[in-house]
Amino acid sequence: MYTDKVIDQFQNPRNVGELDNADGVGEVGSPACGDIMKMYLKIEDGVIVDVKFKTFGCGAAVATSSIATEMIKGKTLEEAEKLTNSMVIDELGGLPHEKVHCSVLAEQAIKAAIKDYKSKHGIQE
Amino acid sequence: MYTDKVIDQFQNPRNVGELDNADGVGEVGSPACGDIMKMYLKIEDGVIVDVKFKTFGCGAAVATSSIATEMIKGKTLEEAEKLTNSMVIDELGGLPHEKVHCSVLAEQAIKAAIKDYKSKHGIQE
Amino acid sequence: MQRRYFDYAATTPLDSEVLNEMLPHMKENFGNPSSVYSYGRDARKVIDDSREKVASIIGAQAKEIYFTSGGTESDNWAIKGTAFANKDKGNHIITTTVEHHAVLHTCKYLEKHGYEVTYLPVDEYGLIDLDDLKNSIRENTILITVMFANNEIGTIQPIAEIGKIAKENKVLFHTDAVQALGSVDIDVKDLGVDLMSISGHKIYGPKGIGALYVRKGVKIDNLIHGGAQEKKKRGGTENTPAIAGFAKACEMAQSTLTDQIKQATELRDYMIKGILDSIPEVKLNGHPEKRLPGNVNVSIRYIEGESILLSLDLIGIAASSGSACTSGSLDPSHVLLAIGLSHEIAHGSLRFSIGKYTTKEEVDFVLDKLPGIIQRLRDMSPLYNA
Amino acid sequence: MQRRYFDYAATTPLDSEVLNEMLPHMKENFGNPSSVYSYGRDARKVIDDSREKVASIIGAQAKEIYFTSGGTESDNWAIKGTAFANKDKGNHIITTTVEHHAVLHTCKYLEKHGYEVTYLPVDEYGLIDLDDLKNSIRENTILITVMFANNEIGTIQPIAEIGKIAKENKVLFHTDAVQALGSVDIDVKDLGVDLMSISGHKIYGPKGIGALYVRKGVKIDNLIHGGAQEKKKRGGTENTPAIAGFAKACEMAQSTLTDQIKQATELRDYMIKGILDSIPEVKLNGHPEKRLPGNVNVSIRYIEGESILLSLDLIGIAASSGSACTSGSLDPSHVLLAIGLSHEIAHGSLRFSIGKYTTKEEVDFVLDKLPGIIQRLRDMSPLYNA
Ligand SMILES: Cc1ncc(COP(=O)(O)O)c(C=O)c1O
Ligand SMILES: Cc1ncc(COP(=O)(O)O)c(C=O)c1O
Ligand code: FES
Ligand code: FES
Repeated sequence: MYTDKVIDQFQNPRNVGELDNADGVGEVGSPACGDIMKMYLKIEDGVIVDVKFKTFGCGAAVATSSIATEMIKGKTLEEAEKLTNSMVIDELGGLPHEKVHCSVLAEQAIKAAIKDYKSKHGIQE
Repeated sequence: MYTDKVIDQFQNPRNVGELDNADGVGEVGSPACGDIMKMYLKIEDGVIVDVKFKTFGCGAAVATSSIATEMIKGKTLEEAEKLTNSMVIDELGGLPHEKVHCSVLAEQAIKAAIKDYKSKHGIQE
Repeated sequence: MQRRYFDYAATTPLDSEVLNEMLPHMKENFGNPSSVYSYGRDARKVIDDSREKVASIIGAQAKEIYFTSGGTESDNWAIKGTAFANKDKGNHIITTTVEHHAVLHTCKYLEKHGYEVTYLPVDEYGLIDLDDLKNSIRENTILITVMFANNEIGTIQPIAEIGKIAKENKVLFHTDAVQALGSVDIDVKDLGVDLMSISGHKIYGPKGIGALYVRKGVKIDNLIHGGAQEKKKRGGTENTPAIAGFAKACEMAQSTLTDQIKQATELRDYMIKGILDSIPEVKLNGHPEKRLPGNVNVSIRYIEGESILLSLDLIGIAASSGSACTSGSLDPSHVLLAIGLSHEIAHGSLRFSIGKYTTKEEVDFVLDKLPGIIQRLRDMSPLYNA
Repeated sequence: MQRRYFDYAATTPLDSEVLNEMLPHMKENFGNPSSVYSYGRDARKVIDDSREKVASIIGAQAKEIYFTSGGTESDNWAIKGTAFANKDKGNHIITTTVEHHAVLHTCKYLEKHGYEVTYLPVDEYGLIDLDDLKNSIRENTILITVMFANNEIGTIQPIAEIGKIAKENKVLFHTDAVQALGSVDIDVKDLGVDLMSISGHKIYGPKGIGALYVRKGVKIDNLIHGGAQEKKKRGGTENTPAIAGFAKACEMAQSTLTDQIKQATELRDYMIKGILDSIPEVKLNGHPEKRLPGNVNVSIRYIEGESILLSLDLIGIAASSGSACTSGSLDPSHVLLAIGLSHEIAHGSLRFSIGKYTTKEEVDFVLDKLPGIIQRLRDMSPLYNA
């Protein structure tokens, strides 16, 4: 059901944890729905220099969070904002149909964290 | 489903045929119902000295006709009239539940033949 | 005693390749396909692959195939499921007088629940009249259910034509193809069929498994509610071994279909000719050409079917009969009565069905023995010479 | 990788003795039991004997046992069959909120067809309240359907007491005993049960076979119409191999029942204690004593079930979860919600079910690995330490 890449990201997730001095934090989902993702971004000169995540959710939720952090690390905010869930799915080599919604969460969590950063820094969208 | 005795009576029926000069003939059943039995009796001094049958019907119908003829041959009319289908079934070592009605036919055919004899000879019942 | 089997239309022996396909799923690979762990995922894959295979041999898409416990369940589901789901559109169903009891008794049941059913008559060969069908369609007709091929007399109905009429009149069309599968080339799309019942044990597959083809878009209620199996349309833990076996059987049937048809047809025609030539006062039932390749059905005057079957059984030949005496009930086969046979003649009918293991030697054995058996029984019959 | 199976409540591996019982009927002895010839008669005898065996282990008479395609069909049949057949008496059904979907979805369906259903709530252990039940019975109540033992949390309902209440009120009583069979001593007469569903694949028997016990005299409509099989109450060519296998599995379950209960209960309590002792913030679901001998169900705070299952699967352990994430739907198990768990906690629940092949070593393996897995996932969770 899961690809080897999903399993690898689930078993050895990159960038798990929190950033104490995060510039932007995004949280999406709810425990009632069975999934919550929290993204922490450290941003310097419009570039994501560090990122961490925490996830309550299924294997796919963990794997998409993990790979999404890899995909945006070192990218500019503009680049990171363009990340879509289908890019994440492609990168993972596919997800079962009923797990596609978990990848949407990763996209949303990143967007929420960037928004948080922008609003804190008074940047207009 | 059938006992060995039923099979033997079916395979080697006793007294099959017709009696040209029968003293009593009984026919019961109808082809529409799937079974007809015809009994021919030769009667001397109130005793059944010869009996023949013809049957259109299932294996049980053939076997019950056959054994019934054996059971009444040499018997007085009074004895023959007492023959019941359960006696026939016992003699055959049993019949499947749904074949019990076939044995009733043998009993009825004999009774019909005796009745025919009596009416021809003006004997009151 | 050597046994010679001539009742492939009733059920078939399991092919040993099919059994080999099933065994691993009975033993190691037994997991529940609804589970996430590897045991379950293996089973899920087997079921997905099997669905593909079954779909492909009838020209359907995998997602249009729902596994059931057999032909009877499929028939019940197709009819009750569409009847209940389309109640708002109407309550009239059209079927025929020669359907299998799985269809007929379901229709009778629906009649008790406010549905109206038209039972189309058939001609002496067992064929319905297409004009009759057209004339029976009303405003409130929701379903036409006509069997593909008859299980007793083998007659094959004009399915493509019925499909066209159904489509023109926007009525759903179900066909019971339990007997046709593996004996006729079937393409549901070409035939214009909306729902189709098939079964495993008639094609050398396992018992207790079948499928219902439901064309995408057809509205149907569940018959068996439960878990999320079969896209929530049929509950119950999936019978993975049987599903795998059914798919294998379908695959095998399809890959040898042309040869099978040829071989069975030759043996069938040889057997029919042999019986008609050697026994007087015998009549073939069903259509001479539009019939299943393996079906031989004859009526033998003056004698009764069960006693013939019993005589055959005693020398190792297994056949079947339309006589009610085989089941102990009163009325002989409704199919034989529907084609116009009298009760008496219907009682004396025999079906030999030929399958892939049938040999010419076996047929010759029957042809050799049957006349003597018939004569012996006729000599006992009060109707013969009478 | 060695696989350790802890999902016996989902399905069980086929016992090899059961398979041996089935094989002859798949190969040589494949005949249709409705036929008169010897192939068929052999099959008929197997079915008759099997019916005796299944009946005897639940205290029923052979003629009260009807074979079906499994537990789901039995549940559907029991409920729809009695509901339709007793429509003149009323249209009210009583069930519980913790039933299997085979029962719940059937009840929901009947609600759409003019029936009224009361869903009795349960307490924190999953037990219904008998006074509640009594108070729910009305003039027009025709059926009470309460499961024997719950498939998720293992809780065993007071069946004999329910049977008494049903009888006093002249209401039919059906119980889904799919999980109870082989794990609890069952006597339908003592328990006052009118209808009972059982299934083969939960007791090391084949998939695709089950039975419905219908007490003599109970009025029930057919669910699957067709031929004269099963005394005309359930059509379809009999699945002789599966019937023979089911009977063998019943027999084996019965003959080792006391030992099995003892062995499973010991392992279960050892496992529950092991988990509760080694992992903080874990809670046992279901009743501490009135529970199936093989059922372990725990809720683990802060993390989600599917990710635990996946972690377990990667080291070869097969278990199950009440999390909706395992199926991709939104709501977690209705049973866990019914016993009062929050969505969040319900999502973090795990079921280990123990069977006759489970060893202490396997349990120790789980107890050894589980704490590390939980900790790793908790460390990733935004809810933990939060
Ligand atoms: C309590 C209960 N009822 C019914 C069923 C359905 O049984 P089956 O899978 O045989 O259809 C199950 C198992 O899935 C069950 O655990
Ligand atoms: C035409 C037809 N329909 C339906 C059935 C029922 O199929 P099953 O035995 O798989 O329930 C049969 C065979 O018995 C059949 O020949
Ligand atoms: S988090 Fe629930 S399905 Fe992925
Ligand atoms: S003659 Fe018809 S059942 Fe015996």
